Amino acid sequence: MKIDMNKRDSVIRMTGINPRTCMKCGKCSATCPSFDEMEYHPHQFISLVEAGRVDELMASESLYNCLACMACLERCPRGVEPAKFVEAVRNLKLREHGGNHLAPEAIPEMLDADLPQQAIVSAFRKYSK
Amino acid sequence: MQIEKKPLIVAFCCNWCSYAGADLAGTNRLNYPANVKIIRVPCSCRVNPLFILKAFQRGADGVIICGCHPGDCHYTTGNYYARRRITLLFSMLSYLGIEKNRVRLEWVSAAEGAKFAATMQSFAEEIAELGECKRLEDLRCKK
Amino acid sequence: MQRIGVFVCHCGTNIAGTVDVKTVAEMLGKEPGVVFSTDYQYMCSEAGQTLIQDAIKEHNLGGVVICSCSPRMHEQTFRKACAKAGLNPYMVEVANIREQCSWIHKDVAEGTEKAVILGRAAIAKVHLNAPLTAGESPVVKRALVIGGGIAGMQTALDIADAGFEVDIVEKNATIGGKMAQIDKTFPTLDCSACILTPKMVDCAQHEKINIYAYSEVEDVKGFVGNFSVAIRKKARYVDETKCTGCGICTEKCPVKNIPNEFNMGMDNRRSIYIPFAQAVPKIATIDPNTCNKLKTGKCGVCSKVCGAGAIDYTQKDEIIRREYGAIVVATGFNMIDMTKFDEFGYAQSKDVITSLEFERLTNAAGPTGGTLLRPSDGKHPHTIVFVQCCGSRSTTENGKPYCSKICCMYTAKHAMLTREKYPDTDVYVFYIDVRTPGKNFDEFYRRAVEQYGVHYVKGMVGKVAPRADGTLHVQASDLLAGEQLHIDADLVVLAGAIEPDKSARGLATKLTASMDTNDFFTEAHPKLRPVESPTAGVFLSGVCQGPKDIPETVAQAGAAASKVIGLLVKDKLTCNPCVAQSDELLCNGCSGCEHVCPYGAITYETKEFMQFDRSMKPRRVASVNPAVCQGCGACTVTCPSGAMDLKGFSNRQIMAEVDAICK
Amino acid sequence: MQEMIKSKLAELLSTGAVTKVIGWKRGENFYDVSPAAFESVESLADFVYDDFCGANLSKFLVKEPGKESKVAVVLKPCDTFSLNQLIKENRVNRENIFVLGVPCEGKLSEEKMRVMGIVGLTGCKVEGDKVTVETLYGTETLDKNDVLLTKCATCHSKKHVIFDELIGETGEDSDVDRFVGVAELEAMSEDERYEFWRNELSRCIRCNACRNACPACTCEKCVFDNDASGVAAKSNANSFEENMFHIIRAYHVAGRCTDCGECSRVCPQHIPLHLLNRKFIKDINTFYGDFQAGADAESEHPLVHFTENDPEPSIVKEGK
Amino acid sequence: MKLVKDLSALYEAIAAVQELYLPVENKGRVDFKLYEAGANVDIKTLKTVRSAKDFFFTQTETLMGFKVEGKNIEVEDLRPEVRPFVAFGVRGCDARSFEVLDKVFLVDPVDTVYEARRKAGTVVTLACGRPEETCFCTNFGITPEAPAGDVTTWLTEEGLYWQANTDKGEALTAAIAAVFTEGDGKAVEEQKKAISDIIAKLPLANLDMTHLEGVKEETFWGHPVWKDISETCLACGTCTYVCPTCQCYDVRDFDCGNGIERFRCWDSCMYSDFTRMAHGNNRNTQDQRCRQRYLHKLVYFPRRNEGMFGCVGCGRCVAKCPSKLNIVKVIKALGGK
Repeated sequence: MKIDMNKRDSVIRMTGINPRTCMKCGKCSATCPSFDEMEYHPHQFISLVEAGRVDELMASESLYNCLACMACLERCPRGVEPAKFVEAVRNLKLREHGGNHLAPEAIPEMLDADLPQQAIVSAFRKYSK
Repeated sequence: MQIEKKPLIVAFCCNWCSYAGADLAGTNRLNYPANVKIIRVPCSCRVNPLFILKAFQRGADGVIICGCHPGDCHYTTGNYYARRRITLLFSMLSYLGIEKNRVRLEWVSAAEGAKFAATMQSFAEEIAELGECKRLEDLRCKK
Repeated sequence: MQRIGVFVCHCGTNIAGTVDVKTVAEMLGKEPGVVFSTDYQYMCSEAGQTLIQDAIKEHNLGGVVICSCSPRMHEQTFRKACAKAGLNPYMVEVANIREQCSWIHKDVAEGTEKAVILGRAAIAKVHLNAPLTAGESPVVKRALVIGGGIAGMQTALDIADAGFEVDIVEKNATIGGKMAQIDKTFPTLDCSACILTPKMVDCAQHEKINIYAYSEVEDVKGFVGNFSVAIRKKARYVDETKCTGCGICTEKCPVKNIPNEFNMGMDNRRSIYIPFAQAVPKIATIDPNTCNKLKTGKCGVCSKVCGAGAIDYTQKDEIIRREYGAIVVATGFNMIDMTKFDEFGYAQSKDVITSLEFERLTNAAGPTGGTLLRPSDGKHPHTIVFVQCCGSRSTTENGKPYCSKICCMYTAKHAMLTREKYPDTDVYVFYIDVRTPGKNFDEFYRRAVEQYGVHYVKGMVGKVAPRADGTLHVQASDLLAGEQLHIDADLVVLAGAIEPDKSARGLATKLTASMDTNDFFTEAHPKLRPVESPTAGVFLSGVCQGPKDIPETVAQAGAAASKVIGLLVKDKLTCNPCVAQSDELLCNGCSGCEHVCPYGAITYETKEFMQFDRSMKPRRVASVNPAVCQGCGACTVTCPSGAMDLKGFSNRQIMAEVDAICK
Repeated sequence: MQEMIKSKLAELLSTGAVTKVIGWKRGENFYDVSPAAFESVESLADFVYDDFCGANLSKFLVKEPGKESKVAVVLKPCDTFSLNQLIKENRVNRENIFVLGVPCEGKLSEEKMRVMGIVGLTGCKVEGDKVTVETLYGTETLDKNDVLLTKCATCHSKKHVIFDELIGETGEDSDVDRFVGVAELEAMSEDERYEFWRNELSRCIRCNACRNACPACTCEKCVFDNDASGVAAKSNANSFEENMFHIIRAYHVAGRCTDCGECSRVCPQHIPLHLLNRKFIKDINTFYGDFQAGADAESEHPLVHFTENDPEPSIVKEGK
Repeated sequence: MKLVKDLSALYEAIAAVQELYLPVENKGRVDFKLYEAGANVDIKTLKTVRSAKDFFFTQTETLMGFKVEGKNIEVEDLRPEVRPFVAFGVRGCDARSFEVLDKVFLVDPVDTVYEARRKAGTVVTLACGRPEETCFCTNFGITPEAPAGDVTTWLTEEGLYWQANTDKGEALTAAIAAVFTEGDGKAVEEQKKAISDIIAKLPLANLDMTHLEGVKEETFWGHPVWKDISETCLACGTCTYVCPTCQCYDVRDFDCGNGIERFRCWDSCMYSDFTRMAHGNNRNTQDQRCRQRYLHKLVYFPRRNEGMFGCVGCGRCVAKCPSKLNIVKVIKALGGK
């Protein structure tokens, strides 16, 4: 069981949510359509992040079983938004692959009139460290 | 005894809501900057524009007035009058080119200790950003 | 210049922990006018007060500054102590170096510096203080209780038993409140009606209690001891003095399909109705929104069948104005609207019900005569799912951030009663935490689990979806098993959050009583004055102050009553001496102050003033009635010449504080 | 016109209807017109009503004993608003006042001529839109608009709101946008506004003419004169006191100022003080609904009134 | 005769040796300001709004301080340090006003602040090229075509003619010698003549003052003019504060929080609290105050100062009074009987 508080802090920074606001009611997992496919269930994402056990999550298939349907986010009574945590751990994983997936220099040639600016910004945010 | 000279903030708090809210912030140990100094008044409607100007003359860098939320005034209507008076005064100060962030009015109830602390924190930050109040200063008081 | 004594309190380590009290006492001792300065462990203690009193005598002090906790806490204590030593109590100022200094700062140097500044401000103010003498105002020996639920009734009975007149204002057609709708009470499982209805009758029959049912508070004027309240007695269209409550009209009325509020809309009543059999007062009421006669002028059946001739279609709302010495708020609660939580399917299926609806479904006087049947098809449910914390402990906009407190216990009660009566049902309770602090509470809950075999599952229900076959698909977490459960239920019962009655907000404004962000009334002090509102003369009883169960409510109701009695036994109240006063020589008669005074305390008269040429010139000048003025100061700022000033918070005093803080 | 007024006043004095008339009196030259009291028909010989009768006479009524004797006062349309306001505030006893309304086409300012560099003034003739000025150094012809008193250039009403008798016709509310000057300042940056007002207010010599001429400033004792008020001052020791005096003065008359413009007219330093008062008027109109002080003698002034939905002070920040 | 062709060179030269104050225009109004490069100097406008008395008798003057620390009070001398300065462009009337002020401030006990400023100041006067209808200085023996002063100057087509009258004037002249050329002075004579011609036409140039000679202090006390004037006098201080000879002041304390600053500031006898004392006020009504103001200038002051009037005829009050009340009307009213 590896504890990595840096990763924990990264996830918290990326989500902007304090995992301690979770009161462990399980409503997220109760509502999750992919519950049975997941090794770690939505409420466990929160608990493990809080405990600094992000590596376990990163290694788990659960990351990709989440459909990002946002039901957990919608239902959570405390505004913890588990889906954001899943997404944040996914990003951590992505960034771990080394290098930037999208370099700033690469952006100008991707620009065209039909591409929404917002898409580029969000892609850049997601794919570069 | 000399602590670094910080921007000085005078807070007029109504006795029934905001002063109690400040007390609650204290009870909950919610920190806010020490350069905020509170003056207790019975109601936000007791705050005379003269007091606000006087505070600036004496070297205050920001003045904040806190009262009960509209509708909750202990005296029924005091804060409604205060709202008009203070709105007009703030507008006039801005019209004279005084930075409009130097003054603020906030409604803080007796239950809003956290809001009180957060308000003071953010106001103190705003004033720190503006720095010393030069436009309403009286150098005689700064010696 | 006053001779001032400064007393710095350690408050144990509360102050001394972050403020160097010795330095504060030393620094303040150097201030002009300060002739004595010291510090002490606990200034508010007997020994501390004696210290102050001795110093007043020894040093002939004319003013006292106490650097301690908030003046809201101990200003009165210190004023009284100083008064005993012969000092006018209004020559005392408190510098708040605990709540607004030591408790919020960690750095000792910082805390000490601020404490010194706050002390200086208090010294500057005391220099300008003047001895004040309080006036007196008479007390009207009658109390008003707003709300006729168990809280209001208990308060009224207790006050009335002490010999004071009490009026109860209830907005519904009968008193009784929520408790009248409840079937059994936890943890003893005694019948709610059996213990409530005798109290209702007591209220009705008590010679000191007067019930204004179907009435609301219209406006409130005045102040402690002298409130003047306008009560709107809504038109019932039935003459109260004639109606015998026989109920014939309620059987003959042709408008039959009105959802019955008492049974949570699960059956119907007529347009003319008596809410329930034991209603007090037992008088019929016509619902003006549905009555044919009132809407179209055609019908009049009730009038024809009434043997007493009590029906009066021309009745109008009546405004009654009465004087009271004290007001008790007992406005109670409601369950929040569950339709906003679409995950629970409350709006989609009749078989998803609230706990209060469940109470009616199991009550002998309820729509099913006490047999538990599914509202949709009237069949016996075999699988029942109870969901707790529906909307409680939720920081989302639909929910409430607080714990509703009563749900754990009544859900255990529901589950237990169901299993007892219908052993063939499967009962699931989904909980986040089970909270059972209270006498015999946890035992009760454990009995439900251990003896009655209720399935308690830790986890939340995520989704309730009605199926085509009429069952409800419940999807939930079992956190301990790490599973997602799928249950086919026949009935789902939601333990919705409770919230203060909607009328409370408007009432708080009329009373100028403060509320918290959840619309619960704030108490004067959370620990020490839990049944008083910060507004003098306004008291709190029951759930209007915060969630409570019945025994707590009754206890608080009694406490509120004792506070009211304590007020009403006084013949006179000491007025606040910090009132406005007008300087006739400066007043120019513009009437601005008169317009802004919320109490009508300012009047004008024309007086003749001698001019410098010795001629007399008439001028209107303001004068303040000190018994009516409450000291808000609105007038002082309206007055451009400063003719109007506030004793105790004068312009000069506040400016002196500003000066001291800024120097 | 002047003769009609004079004969009416003579009638009032001779019949004993009034014992005193407050009007204007001719002095040394064409622009030398002083407010004056006339107590006999003979003294009315010096009475004048012409293009230089800018002074608002309503304030002089505050000094009147308010009983027994009756006083006639000659008021231009804008002056009647001031009188109404004074009646509302019980500073003048309506029953002892006879108001003679006189029409006004805008009054002239010799000070404006001087600022234009036209000095040595000896004579003046107004013909239509043109003003011909005789000076020691020649004759100049000017546009009347250029030498109108500031208050007249943005006149808000030519209607008499209170009078016992009119000489000539009363006019209508004007549709001139009197808030242009305020809006120009509002459009500036904070720094520009600060510089603007510093330049203006730094000239203040604290002569108190603005206050003493103002019909709304009728305090028995002004806070700035009252040593017990804590803010008394006799001079502007520095920029703070300049600001303080003018902010508080404008604030104290906010909601009561009828926009008569006397403050700017009497200022020896030509500080545009009306821009302070008008800012309050504009704000009150914007925030709390249109309000004209003195339009009647009954309605409550906006600062002793409120609605539950008044804007919050943060509107100042959200605005410019 | 010394002549300066380039005025800005003159200003620069003076400013290089001493502080230079001169009339500067601001939005159509002219007042004396410290010279700085690029200043909008206006020496054509005849009269500054404020008189030149500010040079020696400023509106507010800090005198001393009391520094309070704990229970100790320390007295501080806060009188300003006075540096040599040049007052340029002063008109004849204002120049005379200094003599009036000297009679008040330089007699025993000498006002040290005033004295220091008087010594430090070099007064450069300027002949009045275009006298105005409000001027009546000639009634007081003032010669606007050749005003007194340490230096007298004339602004002509050719340039500024410069004539030093005193040692101080000579010293200044020597210090800036480089800016001068020689002129024939004809233009000066022409200007003097032109000014005299205009003065002859001035409406107020020849007031009858004989009735004021040798009168007793109480002669005019019961005169009706006081009531007439006070009826519409606003009791503001405009006349006093624009007047070059009004020399009354109040000494006040300002509480700065840490101590007191004692300062003096102009006061006006028009104000209701003027000379108020513990027992009350000497003059309670506005007619008494008006009487004081005018009789002080016209009767009391001359009686004590060899007939020198306390008025120099600058005409500022004539132009500035909001109610158009002024000393000329009083002089005439008293003469008319």
